Parts: sequence; structure tokens; C-alpha cells
Amino acid sequence: MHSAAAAAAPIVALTDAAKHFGAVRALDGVSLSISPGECLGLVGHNGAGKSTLVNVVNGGLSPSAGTVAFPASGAGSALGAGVRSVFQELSLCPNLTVAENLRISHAALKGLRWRGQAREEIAQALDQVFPGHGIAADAPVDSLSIAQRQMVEIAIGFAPRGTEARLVILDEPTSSLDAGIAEQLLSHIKRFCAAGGAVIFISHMLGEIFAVATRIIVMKDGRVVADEPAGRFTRQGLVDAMGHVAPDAAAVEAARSFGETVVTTPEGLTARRGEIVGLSGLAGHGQAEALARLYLGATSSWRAPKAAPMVFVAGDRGRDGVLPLWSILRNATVSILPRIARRGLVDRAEESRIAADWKARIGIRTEDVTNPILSLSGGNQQKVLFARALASDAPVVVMDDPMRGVDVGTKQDVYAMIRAEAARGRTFLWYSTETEEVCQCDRVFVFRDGQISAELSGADITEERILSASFEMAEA
Amino acid sequence: MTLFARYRILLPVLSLAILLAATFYMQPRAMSYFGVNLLFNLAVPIALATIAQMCIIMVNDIDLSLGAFVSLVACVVATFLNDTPLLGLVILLALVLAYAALGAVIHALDLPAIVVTLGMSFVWGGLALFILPSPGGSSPDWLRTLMTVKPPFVPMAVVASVLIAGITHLLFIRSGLGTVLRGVGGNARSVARAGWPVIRLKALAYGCAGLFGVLAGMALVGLTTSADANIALRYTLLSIAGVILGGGEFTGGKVSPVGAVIGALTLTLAASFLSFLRLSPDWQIGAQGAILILVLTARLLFTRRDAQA
Amino acid sequence: ETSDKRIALSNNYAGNSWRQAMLQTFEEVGGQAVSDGVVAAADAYTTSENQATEQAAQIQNMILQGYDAIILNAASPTALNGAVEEACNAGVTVVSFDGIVTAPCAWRIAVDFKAMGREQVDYLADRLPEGGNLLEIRGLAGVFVDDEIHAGIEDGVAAHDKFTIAGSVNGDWAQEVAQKAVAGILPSLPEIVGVVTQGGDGYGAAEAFKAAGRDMPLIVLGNRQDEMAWWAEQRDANGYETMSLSIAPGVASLAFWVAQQILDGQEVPKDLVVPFLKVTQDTLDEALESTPEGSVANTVYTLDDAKAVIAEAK
Amino acid sequence: MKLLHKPWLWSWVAAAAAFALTVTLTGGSGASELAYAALSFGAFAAIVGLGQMLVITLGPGNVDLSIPATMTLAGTLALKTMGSDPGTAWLGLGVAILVGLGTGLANFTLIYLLRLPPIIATLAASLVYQSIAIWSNRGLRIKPPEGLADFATGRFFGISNVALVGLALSVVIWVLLERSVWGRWLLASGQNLRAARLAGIPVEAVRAATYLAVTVFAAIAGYLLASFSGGAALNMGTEYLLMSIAVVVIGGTSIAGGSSNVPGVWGASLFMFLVVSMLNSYGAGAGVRLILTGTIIIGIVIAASTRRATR
Ligand SMILES: Nc1ncnc2c1ncn2[C@@H]1O[C@H](COP(=O)(O)OP(=O)(O)OP(=O)(O)O)[C@@H](O)[C@H]1O
Ligand SMILES: Nc1ncnc2c1ncn2[C@@H]1O[C@H](COP(=O)(O)OP(=O)(O)OP(=O)(O)O)[C@@H](O)[C@H]1O
Ligand SMILES: [Mg+2]
Ligand SMILES: [Mg+2]
Repeated sequence: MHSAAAAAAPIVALTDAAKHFGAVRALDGVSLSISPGECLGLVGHNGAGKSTLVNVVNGGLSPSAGTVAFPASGAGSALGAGVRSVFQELSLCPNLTVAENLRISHAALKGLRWRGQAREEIAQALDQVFPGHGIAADAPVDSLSIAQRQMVEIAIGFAPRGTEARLVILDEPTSSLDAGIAEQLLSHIKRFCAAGGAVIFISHMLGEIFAVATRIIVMKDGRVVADEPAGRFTRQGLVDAMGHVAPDAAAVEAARSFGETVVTTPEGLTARRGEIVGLSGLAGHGQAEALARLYLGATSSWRAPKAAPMVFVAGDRGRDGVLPLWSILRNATVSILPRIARRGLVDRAEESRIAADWKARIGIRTEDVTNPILSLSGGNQQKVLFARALASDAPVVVMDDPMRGVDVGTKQDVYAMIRAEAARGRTFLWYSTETEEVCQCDRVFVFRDGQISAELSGADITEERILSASFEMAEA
Repeated sequence: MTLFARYRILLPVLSLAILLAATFYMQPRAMSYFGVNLLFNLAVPIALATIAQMCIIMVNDIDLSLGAFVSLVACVVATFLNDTPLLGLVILLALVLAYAALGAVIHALDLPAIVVTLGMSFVWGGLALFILPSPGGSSPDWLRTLMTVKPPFVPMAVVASVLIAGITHLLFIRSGLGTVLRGVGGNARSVARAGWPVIRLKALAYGCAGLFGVLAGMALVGLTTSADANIALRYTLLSIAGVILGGGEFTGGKVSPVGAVIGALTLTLAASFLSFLRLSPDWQIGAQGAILILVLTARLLFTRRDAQA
Repeated sequence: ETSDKRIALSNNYAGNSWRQAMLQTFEEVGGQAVSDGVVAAADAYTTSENQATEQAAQIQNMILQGYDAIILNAASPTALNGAVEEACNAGVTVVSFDGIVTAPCAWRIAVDFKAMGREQVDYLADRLPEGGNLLEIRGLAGVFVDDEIHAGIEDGVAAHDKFTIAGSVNGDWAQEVAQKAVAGILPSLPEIVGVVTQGGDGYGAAEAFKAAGRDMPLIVLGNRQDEMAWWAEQRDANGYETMSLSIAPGVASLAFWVAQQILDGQEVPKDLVVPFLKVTQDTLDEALESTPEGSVANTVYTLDDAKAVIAEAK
Repeated sequence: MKLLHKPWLWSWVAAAAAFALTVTLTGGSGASELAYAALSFGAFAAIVGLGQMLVITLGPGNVDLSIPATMTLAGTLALKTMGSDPGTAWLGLGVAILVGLGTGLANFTLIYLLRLPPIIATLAASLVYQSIAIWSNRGLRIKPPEGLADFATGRFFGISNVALVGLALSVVIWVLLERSVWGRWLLASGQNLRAARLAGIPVEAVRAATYLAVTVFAAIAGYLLASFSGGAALNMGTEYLLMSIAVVVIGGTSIAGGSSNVPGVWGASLFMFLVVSMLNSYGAGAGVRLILTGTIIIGIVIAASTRRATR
């Protein structure tokens, strides 16, 4: 299968492409070509330059050096060459309906009946990629859950839109999808490539990469460090190539003892002192809402006590976490200001000390913590949000899918940090779309339709048990 | 309740209906062809100005110069368009293009629209003073005839409002290009990524605002028969209030042309309703504020907002 | 016989003491007339902003409310003509005063604003035989009254060529604005011998001159109580001498009686002229005494005054 | 060049240019007079501008249109309470501040409880305040007590007292914004209200405090202005509606929220006074004056923004 693909002219060819942001070499001389029928898995640590590579390919950024060409179509622009992108951060127009969003990327839809055509086309695309999706073409996007939006965006990426999609770039498309939906996407990618399309698939979930990629590229610090057919990699080999020495997936320790119950919610969610409680189930079934309610209920919009009772780690960075005008330093310390203030004034020496400490502890990739937070890659921004929460002494930490876009190596570090903090008596409530993370927990609540459908603990926490609890009532 | 969330237009319609019923109850004389026309004819230029403001709010900007612009247009219409129609037309066209250029500049240099339009309000005002240092001019006859025409059964004001609402609905909600324009307000980046020249879209939105501003100025002169440099200054705030009353939002490209027209009618009617109440002069001004608050509070009663921060 | 007739006052602005005095006079005179059974109603309406469009709507509402006469202090002499014509067509009598309208069907009780400007310069010419530089404080740009008074002042300066207008600022008829504008232009001006104003901004100008440490020029005042009090103070201290002139807010009562006469079927010419109210050095104490603190010098017109004004115009 | 990147630079450059142009007209004489006038009148704009700046820092859509009405109401009620009696200056100040607190509280109640957009809420509320001012005093102009009037028009070491009050308030605001926890909270809320709330910031308290601060500042300005100009008038605040917004944005504060700029407010306030003085001095009519003022405002914004972009 490989030789057939290689024979055709590549859809896109990069030669020595580089992109510099000031001193940062986000992309440092990459040569790469993608042929029809290929599914390219792209992996690398946070800030390796994956998103930058994608933006150079699709024309969003022009390279500082080197060239980007589209030999197969001979077109001058990515759009003309049939290159489509699904971006790491959601990029639909929330005020428009699903069908209207298709119209944005499908300029050829014209005439009086364009609405009907758009509806039909998007419905078809959704049916094809995500059978049984349950998304109406006339629904305004802002009424959809984050997973549904991601699905719409992927469907628009694959939709015919007048011309044919030759290369679809998916930048961490599964980060907010649950396992079942992600599975649907993976099988669609396989079908698409088999039919002669090409895909660049970026993910930090190595399992997914192995499941779909025909070729895997590993990036590190703006360079390609490995580029081989998928079959030549093992999981460990991949992790080594990325430059992380991942500790063995830590086995859950034998049942620990916990303190008194410190959290109870109307849904029946409980957590004890020192416990790591997971929230699982299909995406969009009320886990995030339950956590937000819990957090907003426990804290006040009117008072900020010196010792906060609870802190929050956001997963949807842009919406819930990052303060975009500020430096890394100020973003990291914003939650602990009352504690480090004297007579209402911030103690700036203490602040710098704490920020430097956490930069080291959590490995934020930056030279200077006074750089703007937006100069960090997605995953590194996420680490800042972790630092913000862990730096406070709040006894309860609420985490809303906090590992979105965090690379494998960092994840392991963070898991360890969480366990250490839990051992010191902190309680964690952790919603995740990834079963692997849920398995790190002491106790797991599975959500379905906004209610708890199962409570698992200890050895019961297995992928099968969780999946069956997620679907149980659906089948009934 | 979800009914109101789903059909945002219901609420503006309902507030207008209630206010209208109250007005008719207070002043039965208003319930006639003649009465309805008197109640609403001055709402026609306001409705057009509100649509103009909506075009700007649609792309996430706000226009603080609209009132001054409509005043300038009124001065041009009452002088040049009346005396030398061709020159007048050229000037009006130039004004529309100036608005479009403004949109392009704001986008290209990434300027805050609120400041640029604040500055432009001085410029428009100064130009208007040049044209009409003191009130005067007169409406072209055809315009006066058009604005005072008496169609059978339904008064001009109602016909005009329905036409404005219908046409702008087609233009901004139903049409493909209108959808893309709203997309610019929703997420300009994704529109740009889809290959649209956002700068031209912004220019188009501003150009539309300029066009409707010009129409507002013309309608106004047709009704008042003459102009002065300060004639429409209050349209700036009135148009913003109209867009919001009509269910629009300041950011995110959420606007409704039909709602905007209804908002303009509601604002006009609210003032009439108050004058039928015959309050003491001390409180007449305050009552206008109170009724604005009241009508908007209805939004709270019906549309439940996310409890989240 | 007008005991069943209803009269409304359409007012476009309430934001200064002149307008407040006007509203108060109308309330007193109108209220008295209602309780005497002369008319059935005399209601005052004020718009929230000083805008012709809003006032046009107000007039249209008055038509709907079935008033028999509307007396009108207009935001614009021409921009209300559409609404005024609607009113006339509906059989409503429209009497405009102070801010008059040009619609042919309406009555006008006008002040000769041009003469007001001219008289100021004439007075200065009298008092300052050797002439010199003048500072002009104008009102709100783009408004009819401002243009008229300004034209009168220009006429006056043309007639007395010993005067030149060294500087001109817009004071928007607000004391704070005038004070600020004068303070801003003063540093660049040569010696000023006289200040011509449009009323209500003389005190602001005086404050600005004082703050700049300049010699106090001859400032023509505008009948506000605080201006006159300042004048009296200066007079007592150093013999300061000037004059003050403006239209009396009580002209609303004149308009009321004129409207009543028209409704009564009397023959009334369309154009009436009302003299402005002038305060001189001799009448200063008298005027100060009769003006409430913080208000404006006023004259209340009676039915007989109205009849006299009508007779004079015939 | 670090200086060239300061957002407040351009308003100061423009103010200096307007000053120089006016002074050249007279060949240098009157410079100190002009500077004194600019400082004292600029101070009123700066005081209301500082308040408006805090509100604008709260992010898009946050603006207070009730400033003129609050100034008028505070001036009116304070002067009515004092009634020209000597020794009542502090009482009057207290009344003015109470009025500011009252209108701010009312504004925020509309914004918070009724969830009205601030533009509309403050606009509508200001009509009510205007009515209260009319009703309470019928437009009568009461003179301030003599001592207070002397203070308001007086000077100390050659700088007008009003400007000194303005400068003192500016220093307080500057320290709050740059150093205090409250300032951090305000700046964070302005960037992303939801994220700020989830980071544990008491965002409603911050918003409430800000909406109270702006009206208190407006009230103080109204009190001073009424004392400065010999009494409160119903229209005394009118010109500060656009002025308060203009000085904030010309001064380089981002309208998108989350960043604010105290020196810029002063530069812009001086500029707004000096540009009118300059154009008046050159004999420009109202039309020319407006057109040039508008053009210069846009010019400053463009200059400031292209600097930002090349950073
Ligand atoms: N606009 C920008 N300005 C400055 N630096 C940038 C900018 N965009 C990206 N960078 C830097 O370029 C590097 C590569 O970032 P990129 O977003 O491509 O990483 P990534 O591999 O996608 O990481 P992640 O997995 O965390 O999304 C990072 O160090 C980042 O800080
Ligand atoms: N650029 C803008 N100009 C004017 N008004 C704006 C602007 N952006 C937002 N607004 C409006 O100002 C109001 C307050 O803004 P704020 O950011 O606090 O909204 P919000 O209360 O968070 O909105 P929501 O709850 O609807 O998401 C909102 O009604 C918003 O629509
Ligand atoms: Mg990335
Ligand atoms: Mg990532």
C-alpha cells in the first residue's frame, strides 16, 4: 500500500520550512511531503511545533524561510489545493447554525436555495463521519456541547464543499471527544485515506496514532527527529523519540485510607480528604456542569478569603482559564494574591519566587516567566493553569478535563504531582474524557444524562466497567 | 420559557404589542389610520438608523458617529440633493464609500472602532456645520411626497417598517453573503481561514451601515422638510438601544434586523406613551429612562441566562 | 369663549435656569387660567434631549391627544415644519415663541435677535469711545439663535470700525463651557476691552478673566441673577458699569395668552414681536430684587399685555 | 526604544504640540497662563476620565454614561445643602460623595440584578438622575460658600488646587492598579470575566466597586466644578459624556479591557483642552474646529496602534 501512494505526486511538499517568532524557533527547517492515501501521524511534546507546522502547511502562517508547494494540484494556495484544517482551538462561528457554518467555508454555495443544499451537505458529512450523531443542521452552534462542536468542525473538514478534500489536517481533534466518538472518527479517517485522501493527524494519545497512521513523524523543538512508516515504531520507541522518559504507567496503589467526606453534591458526588475522585462517562453528559456548579457554589463572586476553599483547573483554556494580556507570571499567581499581599498590596518578590518555583517544578517551556502567556504552546499554557491551582493551599482541587493537549511526558509528571498532593491530604475531583486518566483515580463516578449512573472504586475501575455504565441506560 | 430562548424575536414583538395596547387604551384616538401614522412616521428614520447601527454591531464594532452622520446626510439632502440633485447624489455616494473605507481602515490597522467613530462624529459634525451653519434647506419634493404618501388601508409608517424589516432580513439573515457577514462577528478568524477577505467584508458591513445611514437621513428630511447640523445627534444612542431592545447583542454577531426595526418602533412608541400619561414636567425626562429600564427588564423575566459566571 | 379649549406647551429643553423659569411661569399662568375657567387645560411637555426629531414626535402626540392649540419653543426653526404642518392640517393652532418656526401656518412671537447683537456693540461704542479689541462668546454652533445674534454683532462691528473682534469662542450657552473656552483663548489674545455675549455666559467670562489676572473688560451680561449679583458687587466695589439684556422667560405666558386669543376667534397677525428685557445700571437693583436667587430676570405677561402686543402688530 | 511603546506617549505628544502651536502664536507670552488654565480645566476631565477608565478596563461593553447626570446631581444637591453658608464645605463634599455612591449603586443594581447592558442601564438611569436634579432645585443656581469657591479657583505653588486634587486621585488610582490586589483583580476581570471568576476572583465585588468608583469620581468632579464656576447648573455635565470616553481611549487605555493607563488620561485631558484653545486662538470656526479635533483624535489612535503593532 505504501508504494502505490508514493508513486503519485505529493499533495504538499515542504522544503526546509522554518518559522521564527522572535527568538523562538517554532519551526526550524522541516522538509516533508504527503502523498495521496497517506495518513500521517504527527507527535511531539508540547511546544514541539506541531501546530506551527500545520499553520505553515495550510497557509495560516507564511514561513520565515523555505518553501511550501502543492505539486499534485499545482495550485498556489492551500485552499485551492484542497487542503482543509480542523484547528486545535475551536473555530466555528457560534452565532450561526451548523449549516450556516458550512456556508462560511463553502463559498460556492449560492443562489436562493443555498440553505437547503447546505443542510443536506452537512447532514451527509456528519452521517458519514459520526453515524448517529444527533446534531440538527439548523441548531445554532452555541447551543451545542463542546464535543458536538468538534464533531461539526471535523464534518465540515471532510465535507465535499464544491471541491474535493485532498488533505485534511486534524490538530488534536479528539481532545474533547469521548472514546466512542473518537473511534468513529478513526475509522472514517481510514476509509478516507483508503479512498485516496490524505490526513495529517496530531494527537497526544499514542494509541490513536498507532490505530490510524500509516506513517509517523516525531517532532522535537521545531525539527523532525523521526519519520518512519508506522509499523516501525513501538510505543516505547515513540516516547523515546519524543524525548521523554516516561515512567511505567503507575499502578494504582493499594487502597489508601482517606479522611472525612469534604465534598457532597446534590447529584450524589462525594469526595473524602486525600482522595482522587474521577468523573467519567460520555462527553457532554453533565460532568463539566456538575463541577462548575460545585466550584461556583463553594466560592463566592463577592468575597475572596485568604485561604480559598477550592480551586479550579480549566480545560477549555481560552474560555475558562487564560488571561490573555498577562504574562506567564501573573497568570500563574492570580489565585494566590490575597495570601501573598500585605495591606492590600502585592508582594512582588514573593510572587516572582513562587512563579519561578513552579516553572521549574512543572517544566513550563519558556526562558522568562515575564513573557506573555500567549507565547506558550497550548500544552504549556495548560501547565500554567495547573501551576495556578497547585500553588494555592486550597484543600479541594476541581479539574475540568485538565489534560487537554498535554503531552505524554508531562502527563506522567502531573499524575505524580497529583498523587503526591493527594497524599498530603488534598482532595481532587477530576473530570476526564480519557479513560487512562480516569484509571488514575481512587474512585470514579460515571455520568449519564446529567446523573450518576455508577460509582466504581479500586479494582472495579476498568475501561469496560466505565463504558458499560456510560451506555447502560442508553440501551434500555 | 425555552420558547423565548429559541425564538428571540418573540420578546421584542411582545413588548411592542403590549405597549401598543396600552397606548391605544390611553388614547383611543390613536387607533386609526391617521393616528397610527402620527405615532410611527418618525420611527421610520430611526428604524433605518438602527439597521445601520446593527450592521456595525454585527461585525462586533460599535458606531458612536451615526447620529452625526445622519445629521450630515440630512444637511446634504436638504441642500445639495434639493438644489443640484446630481451633485447631491454624488456626495451621498461618496459618504457611503467613506463609511466603507472607514471599515477597511479600522480592520487593516486593527483600530478600536469606538474611538475612530468617536473621532468621526466630530468630523461629520464639522462638515454638517459647513454645509448648514444655521438651520435651513428644504426637502426635495419627491422625497416629501414619498414620506407623506397615503397608501390605502395601511399607513405609510407601517408599510415602510414592514418593508425595511423584510428587505434587511433577506439581506442579512437569509442571503449567503449576509450569513458570512454575521460570521465575521461570530468568529472573524475562522471566516478568514476559510479564505474570505475579511477586510472587504468589514468594508461591506460598514458600507451597508453608511447606506442605511444615508437612507435614514433622507427619510428624516422627507418628514421634517428641512435640516440642521444637530438634527439627528440622538440617533447614536437611540440606534444602539434599538438594536439591544430588538434582541441583538453587542458582541458575537447576534443581531436581528426584524428585531432592530421593532426596537426602533418600541422606543418611539414608549416616548408617546409617556406623553399620554401627562406627567409633571419635572419627571418627564426621568420617566423616559424608567420605561427604557422597564422594557428591557422584560428580557430578564423571560430569557433565562446561564447561571454560570 | 375658550373655556373648553385645551392648550399644550411643547418645550425642547429643560437643562438651564431660563427654561426652568419659563416652565414655571407657564405653570403659574396656565394653572391660574384653568382654575379661573378661561381654558380647560394647560399642560407642559418637555423632551429629554434638545433635539428636533424628538420634539416633532411630541407635537404629533399632541395632535393625537386632541389639543386645540400648541405653544411651541422650537428646537429648530425649520426642522419641525413637517410636524407643525400636520398639526395645522388637523386644525390645531400653533403659536411659536423664542425658538420660532418658519411654517407659514404657525404664529410667531419673535425676538429680534439680530437687534440684540447689534445693540450690544452700539452700547460698547457709546461706553468705549476709543474702541479696541472685543471677545465674542457665541452659543451652540448650528443653532438659529446663535447665528442671528452673531450676525447682529458683526453688523455692529462693521458699523463701528473702531472695534475688532480679536477672538471668538463657542460657550454653548453654558457657563462652565464659556469659562473654559475663554480661559483657553485668553493667553493668546491682546488686551480685550469688551466682551459681547449671548446671555448666560457673562459670569463665566468674568471668572476666566479674573483667574488669568487680566483687567476686567466691559462684559455685556444676560440677565441671570448670578451675573447681576456679580455686577452689583463690582459696581459697589469699583463702579463697574455695564448692561444686561435677554429675552424674558415669561414670554411663554405671552404665547399662552396669544393662543387663547386666537382660539377665542380674535384676529391675530402671524408675526408678533416681543421686546427683549434690558437691565441697565439704573434698573439693576430693582431687577436683582425681583429675581429669585439663581434664576433669571423675568416678566410675566398678562392678557392685557397680549392684547397690547396684538394691537401694536395690526 | 522602550518609551516609544508606551501607549500614553501619543496623547502627551499631541498635547505638547497643541501647546507649542498656541504659544508660538503669541511669541511665547502667555505660556504659563495657558499651562495653568490647561491644568485646571484638564483636571475635571481627568477626574471623570479616571473613573471612566476603571469601568472601561472591565472589558467590552462596560462604560458609564451616567457621568454627566451624576455630576449635575451631586453639584446641585451639594450646593443646595450648603446653601452658601460658610464652613459647610466638608458637609457638601460628603453629600456629593453620597450622591456618587447612590447613583453608582443604582447603576450596578440595574446591571447586576436586571442584567441590563451597562450602556443602556447607565443611559436610562442618567435620565432619572437628571429628573431628580431638576425636581430638587428647579435649575436655581446657588453660590458655593466663599471659602470653598476660593479653594476651587485658587492655587498652591502656582498649580491650581483642582489640578492638585486630580493629581492626588490619580496617584491613588495608579497605586491601586499597579500594586494592589484589587487592581490585579480588576485587570483580570477585564480580560476574561469567566476565567477570572474561575480563578477565584470575586468578580461581582470588583465590578460593583468599579461602578461605584466611577460615579464617586464624577460626583467629586461635579462638586468641584460647581464650586469652581459659581454654582451648579442643570447642564453642567453635558460635555463630559463624550469627553470622559475620549480622554480614556486617546490616552491609550485599551477599549478591549484588561489594561489601563493613568498618565494617558492626563495627556488626553490636557490635549482636549489645548486643542480647542489652539483652534480658537487661530480663529477657526466651529466647523473647522470639529473636523480638526476629530481628525487629530483618529490620528493619535492610529499612531498609537501602529506603534503597538511593530512592537
Ligand atoms: N504567535 C506566537 N508567538 C510567539 N511564539 C509562538 C507563537 N506561536 C507559537 N509559538 C511558539 O512556538 C513553539 C511551537 O508552538 P506550537 O503551537 O507549534 O506547539 P505544538 O507542538 O502545537 O504544542 P502543543 O502540543 O502544546 O499544542 C512554542 O514554543 C510556542 O511558544
Ligand atoms: N464592544 C462592545 N461594545 C459595547 N457593548 C458591549 C461590547 N461587548 C459587549 N458588550 C455588552 O455589554 C454587556 C456587558 O458585557 P459583559 O462582557 O459583562 O457581558 P456578559 O454579562 O458576560 O454577557 P453574557 O452573560 O451575555 O455572556 C453585555 O450585554 C455585552 O453584550
Ligand atoms: Mg498545538
Ligand atoms: Mg497541544
